[in-house]
Amino acid sequence: MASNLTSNSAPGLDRRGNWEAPLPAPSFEASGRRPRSKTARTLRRIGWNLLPPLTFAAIVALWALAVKLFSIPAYLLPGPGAVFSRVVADAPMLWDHSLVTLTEILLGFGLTVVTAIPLGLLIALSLFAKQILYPPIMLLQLVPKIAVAPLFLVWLGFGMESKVLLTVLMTFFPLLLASISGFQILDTRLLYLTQSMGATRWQTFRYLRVPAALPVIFSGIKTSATIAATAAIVAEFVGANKGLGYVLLRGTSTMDIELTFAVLVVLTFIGILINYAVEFSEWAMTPWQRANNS
Amino acid sequence: MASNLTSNSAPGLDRRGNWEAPLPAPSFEASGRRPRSKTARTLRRIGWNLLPPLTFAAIVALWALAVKLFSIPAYLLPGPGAVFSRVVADAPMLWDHSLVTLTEILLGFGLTVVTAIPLGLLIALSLFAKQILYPPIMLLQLVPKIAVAPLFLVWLGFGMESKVLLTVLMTFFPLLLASISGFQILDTRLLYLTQSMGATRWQTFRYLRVPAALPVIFSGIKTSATIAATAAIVAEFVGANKGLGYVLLRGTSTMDIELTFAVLVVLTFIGILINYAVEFSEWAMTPWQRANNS
Amino acid sequence: MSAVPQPQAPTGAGIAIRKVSKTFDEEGDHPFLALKEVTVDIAAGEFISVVGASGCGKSTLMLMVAGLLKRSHGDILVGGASVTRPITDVGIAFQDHLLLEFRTAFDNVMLHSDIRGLPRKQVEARAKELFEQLRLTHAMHKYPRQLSGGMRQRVSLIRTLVHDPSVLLMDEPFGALDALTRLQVRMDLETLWLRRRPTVLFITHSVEEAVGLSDRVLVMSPSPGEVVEELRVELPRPRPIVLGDAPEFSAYVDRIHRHFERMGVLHGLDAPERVAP
Amino acid sequence: MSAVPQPQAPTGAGIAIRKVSKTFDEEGDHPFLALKEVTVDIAAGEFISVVGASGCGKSTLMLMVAGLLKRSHGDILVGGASVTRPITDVGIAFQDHLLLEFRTAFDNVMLHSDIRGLPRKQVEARAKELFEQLRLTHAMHKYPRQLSGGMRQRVSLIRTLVHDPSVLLMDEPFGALDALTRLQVRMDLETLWLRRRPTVLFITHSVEEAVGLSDRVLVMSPSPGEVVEELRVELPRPRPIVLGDAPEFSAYVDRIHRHFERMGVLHGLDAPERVAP
Amino acid sequence: QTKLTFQLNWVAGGANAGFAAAVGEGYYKDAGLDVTVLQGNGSGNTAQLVASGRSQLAYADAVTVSQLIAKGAPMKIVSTVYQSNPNQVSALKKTNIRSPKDLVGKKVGVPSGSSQTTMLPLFFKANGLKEADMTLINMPPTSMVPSLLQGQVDAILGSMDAYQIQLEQQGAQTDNYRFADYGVPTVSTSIFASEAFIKENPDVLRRFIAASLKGWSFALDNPAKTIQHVKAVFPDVNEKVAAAELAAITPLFCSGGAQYIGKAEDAHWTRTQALLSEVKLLPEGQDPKSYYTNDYLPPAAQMRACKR
Ligand SMILES: Nc1ncnc2c1ncn2[C@@H]1O[C@H](COP(=O)(O)OP(=O)(O)OP(=O)(O)O)[C@@H](O)[C@H]1O
Ligand SMILES: Nc1ncnc2c1ncn2[C@@H]1O[C@H](COP(=O)(O)OP(=O)(O)OP(=O)(O)O)[C@@H](O)[C@H]1O
Ligand SMILES: [Mg+2]
Ligand SMILES: [Mg+2]
Repeated sequence: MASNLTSNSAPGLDRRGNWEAPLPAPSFEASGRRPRSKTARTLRRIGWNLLPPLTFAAIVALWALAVKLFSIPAYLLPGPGAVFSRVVADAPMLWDHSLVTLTEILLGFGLTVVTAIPLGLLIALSLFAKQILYPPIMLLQLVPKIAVAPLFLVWLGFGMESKVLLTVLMTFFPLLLASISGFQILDTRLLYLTQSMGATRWQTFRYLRVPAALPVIFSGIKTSATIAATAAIVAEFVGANKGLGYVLLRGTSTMDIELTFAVLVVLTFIGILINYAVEFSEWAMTPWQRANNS
Repeated sequence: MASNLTSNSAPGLDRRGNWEAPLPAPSFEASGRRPRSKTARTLRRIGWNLLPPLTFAAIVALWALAVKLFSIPAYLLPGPGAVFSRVVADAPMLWDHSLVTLTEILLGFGLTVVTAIPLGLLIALSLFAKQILYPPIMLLQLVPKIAVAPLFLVWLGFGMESKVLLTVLMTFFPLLLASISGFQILDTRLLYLTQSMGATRWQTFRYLRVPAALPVIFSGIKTSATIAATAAIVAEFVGANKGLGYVLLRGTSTMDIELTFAVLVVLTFIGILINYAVEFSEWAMTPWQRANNS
Repeated sequence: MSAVPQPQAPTGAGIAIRKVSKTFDEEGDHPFLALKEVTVDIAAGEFISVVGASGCGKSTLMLMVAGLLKRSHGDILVGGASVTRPITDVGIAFQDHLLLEFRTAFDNVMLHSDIRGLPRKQVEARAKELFEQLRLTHAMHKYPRQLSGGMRQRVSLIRTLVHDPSVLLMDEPFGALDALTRLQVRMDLETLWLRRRPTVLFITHSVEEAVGLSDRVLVMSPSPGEVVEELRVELPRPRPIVLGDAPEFSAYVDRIHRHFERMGVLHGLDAPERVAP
Repeated sequence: MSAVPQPQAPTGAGIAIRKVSKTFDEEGDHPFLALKEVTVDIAAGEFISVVGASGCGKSTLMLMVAGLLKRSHGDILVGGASVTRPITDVGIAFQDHLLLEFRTAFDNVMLHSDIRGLPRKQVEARAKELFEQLRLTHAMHKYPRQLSGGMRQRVSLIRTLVHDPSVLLMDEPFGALDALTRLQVRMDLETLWLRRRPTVLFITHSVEEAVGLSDRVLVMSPSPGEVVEELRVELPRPRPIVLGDAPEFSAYVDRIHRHFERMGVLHGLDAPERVAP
Repeated sequence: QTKLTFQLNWVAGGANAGFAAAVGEGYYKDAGLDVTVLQGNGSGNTAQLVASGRSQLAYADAVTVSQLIAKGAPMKIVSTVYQSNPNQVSALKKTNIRSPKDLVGKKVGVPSGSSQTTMLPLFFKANGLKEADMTLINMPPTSMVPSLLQGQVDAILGSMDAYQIQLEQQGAQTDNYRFADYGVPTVSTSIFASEAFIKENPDVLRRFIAASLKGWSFALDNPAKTIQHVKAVFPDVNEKVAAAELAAITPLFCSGGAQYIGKAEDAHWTRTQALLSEVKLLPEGQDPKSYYTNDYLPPAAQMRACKR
């Protein structure tokens, strides 16, 4: 959905700036290479950016069609119309609970970002740190969070803290691993540069390691961001009286399947928003990836 | 735990092969640089590789101590002794269920590997594919799998297929994103090489794109692999008569907390095994990362 | 390699470059004209050199001939056929060496065998011969980052030559080599060219090298690159390794240098001590 | 830059290299001796060049002087203090340019200001001056991959010089430049050196360049590198840009060339045509 | 022999032991049925399985099944085993809660999101309490028992067949206030089938119900033997827990004014509809008759009557 931010080139043209060997390239001949007019380019760009919303619309249409065609009963899968009108009907309630969930997501995910990236650096840099820190972190990742969440809540209480912490636990590892590998792809000779300028560790981190690792780190951030929404929901499943997870649970436990789907729609919407935000940050923070190549 | 495979250098020495500016480097002076004897080196290496198991032992010891010291009641957290003897006592039963879960994990994770990596390539290469494919995949990732798993099972049945599919759904996205970013970090000029040799798409993929992307892809594989275990468990939560998830559920629903923890121990063990296998594959498949730098 | 062979019938394909221009970022906000209406005809089996100021578009031209970069205008024909995709019966020495960091020096060369499906044994034998000739046998199984700059360039050279291509495109292939190795490799290249007569497009910063090696030297203007002179070098083959002070040779070199000087004025020349005695 | 300045009192620090050896992969299974007991004393403000075959260890030596690579044996002192960490009052031109691909050419140069905390305005002014001097003003805001090989090298040069360091370590800084630019930059470097008298360690493959620029030329043997000759060049300063055929100059060059020839025999010389007329 | 699969509401144990008894005692075989009993994962799941046509015959909470029926799922409850829900409020003896009134000012743990929690207001109303009188704390079902034991809450909304047993296993002394006894008896766990199955196999269904009820009857009389049957059919079962569960649910079979084991009276259904539509668990105005049919029960003579 959000990917249109990263794609200012024309459709059909891939970002390699050159072409794979066995591809016929009809527009290659000089004759076909007249630069297009500005309006034509603008139109193309608009059409291009409409693709993801159109895909989305197509999915919704397919859903509606399937429900109609196979006459799927509403208690198994309500049609999009019913679900959307439920969203509208319950909008104020959903809004309130969304705010709670969103807060948990943002806090938890924020905490993950500020802890996983530095820790990734530490583990990428020091084999010693890796030997010591990696095993317990992996253990933490391996234990199914949903299985231990209840115990967890008994120990730590039922407030927002526990939800945030669960979110952190579930989103931490993907970002950590991406950070480690992001920091490791650095051409270590580039460190010569900062070292001979007398850079502090922080400066090396800020001016060299982070920008060099950004493309990979962002893949981890995207993974974690999408997991974050699920994580907050799961945390709310195990004990809450607020938040979308709570509403979802209420929906399933009272067989109110429209409500369940309404929550899923809201959640998806939140997820798309977050993804949009992440893609925009990536776009804004990696200007060098935008510079055209061909 | 498994990380010792990748670390044949000495402890304390980081892999950069040079040092950060503000670090005092006492062993730097020529006087201190006499090469060590072969036995000394071997001893160091062994000690080094023992670090992760020692960390693990330390965690277990801490657990035992905490239970003793704060006299935590067994219904909250049984001591490691009780849990391990339960594992031993129920070993045949746990073994049978483990096999089921392991099969689900391997099938699901295997399917993820063979689908996510090529799809990652496709999306990395073609902006058009990205605009079309990325939104629906992201939607799939955003929907909390645990929330829809019941519906999912109702539609697809209770067989192994549904568990495998759920595992794929939960592990797919992290690997996909890692693959995309792995394929994108390729210095596109390297394509000149394969193109001018008349490489087919498959050859370019095999000889250039995959090895260049491997370090990043492996971070995705590790993330997915650890998620796979959780995913299979969750799938079994929702509907199964076999597998560790089923045993876990039985444990929690009858407050048999020792059984719960026994399952968690077995799960952790499986996770460590999988992680070991992945780290070994990485070690074996990226020999160039082993070549010493300094 | 023992006796220097006598010139053979050409095996290469002719290259025709017709009014070729290149604009980078053509559809973007900052289009940049790098090359302007370049026209050159290279006969089959000819050895042609290109010299010109840094950034004038030499590498760009070479990549377009190779079919690796799209041209904005004009046409390029190799062996009579318009280039619409990367040409493959070619050996290319890229300016940045482009070694695969995940393959050893030897395996970088063997990429040809992997991709072109050439018989492994044969390529291996030829590769080993070249490694020896370039004094790299001891470094055959090192990874690129364990090699020195010059060693990397030599590995790249071996990869360019190992499959005996009929067209050679070389972008400053000797730039990182020391004086002696440079002479050696230059001689080896001439020998090879005389034996097999591939068509060679050779980019260099050394005017001496250009004149010493080629049938024709193209001089390009600074950016946007245009061909401002084509100089036919009528020296007999095989040529001595150090042409040094041979008067005909110096005449060619001087002529090209004058072109350079005309195109860019050296600043700081106001101090009288700066002028050669 | 107008009149060529007269030699100044040195501002640089002396460099003492004492029996320095380097073994790569020292504790591994394939230790490789790259440098063997190199001893050199470089006076403060001296301009010293290093020439030697490709792979003989020149870059390795430079990195050890910079404190960027650990030495295996021996000691290195810069300004009297043993090097135990990277030295910082230094400008280094790395052989591979080492531009940060995520910064524009200009921002690559401005890294000094970001890291050293130098006043931004001042660095900016000096940077712009250098960009102009090296004819790169139009490319200031391009990213490295949009630059040609020679342009990248010039950006790296600007980064080396922009903060007026008292020690300059330069690893083939002109390797990718065309003949004219090369002369120009060489002249600019001499002018700068005469003005500020930094200590310079200059690695090059061009014997002419080494002799033309330096007070002393070190000749290294092929791998493992040892210093086989130290040649003091007693030509007056400032030196003419093209020393060309000046007899004293040629004598120095020939002497070094003879060293090279003694160390590595050119093969393929059996053909009589190969010998210069 | 007619092949049949029967989908349980939950993992096997004391709460559904009667069916294992019917298998073990050969009642199904005698009725010409070859029954495979499948474990389940919650009433919601089981109800949806039948609604979607994946299962034909199953065992689940009547309220859950009715909710789907009210939404149009083609199925019917054919025999009710638990005449009342097993919900209760449990408190440790030492906290001195002697009647529901004593809950005022206390902290009560409730399982988050579950339908039990939704029914709590009915319990309050029936006992003259208001939600505001106490602090309700939502928590995950698995945290409820430890929280009570740890004293983090003073009482929990529990159930006779799960939490109470777990509490007893930890040696806790509890006071329990059952919904069944304190004004909120609602129809509970029942056998139900899809309408297609009912229409096509009325005779099979009759035989199945009769044999199953015989199994339950046997379970009431021979709990120890029954648990052995359970263990034989489902080897994973913990016998001690299962025995405790079976003992715990015994009072439910004849509560709610039932006259026969396996049959909920029409009045009971009407009361249930009235109560649950108040808290929107069932839609208002729905005819309770649409949820169930008693047409496939054995003749009264063959049913085990409740002792009054
Ligand atoms: N990918 C690109 N995007 C934008 N501009 C580019 C790109 N590649 C090259 N250029 C520009 O095109 C011009 C010519 O570049 P080219 O590499 O052909 O020069 P060159 O003659 O090979 O120079 P050198 O001798 O320094 O290697 C330069 O000004 C450069 O900045
Ligand atoms: N990181 C490394 N690991 C192992 N060997 C290395 C490493 N770096 C350099 N070497 C080896 O050390 C030797 C000297 O390398 P160095 O780069 O110093 O040569 P050089 O004199 O700069 O050559 P050139 O003129 O080609 O740049 C070479 O044989 C090279 O293979
Ligand atoms: Mg170039
Ligand atoms: Mg070097």
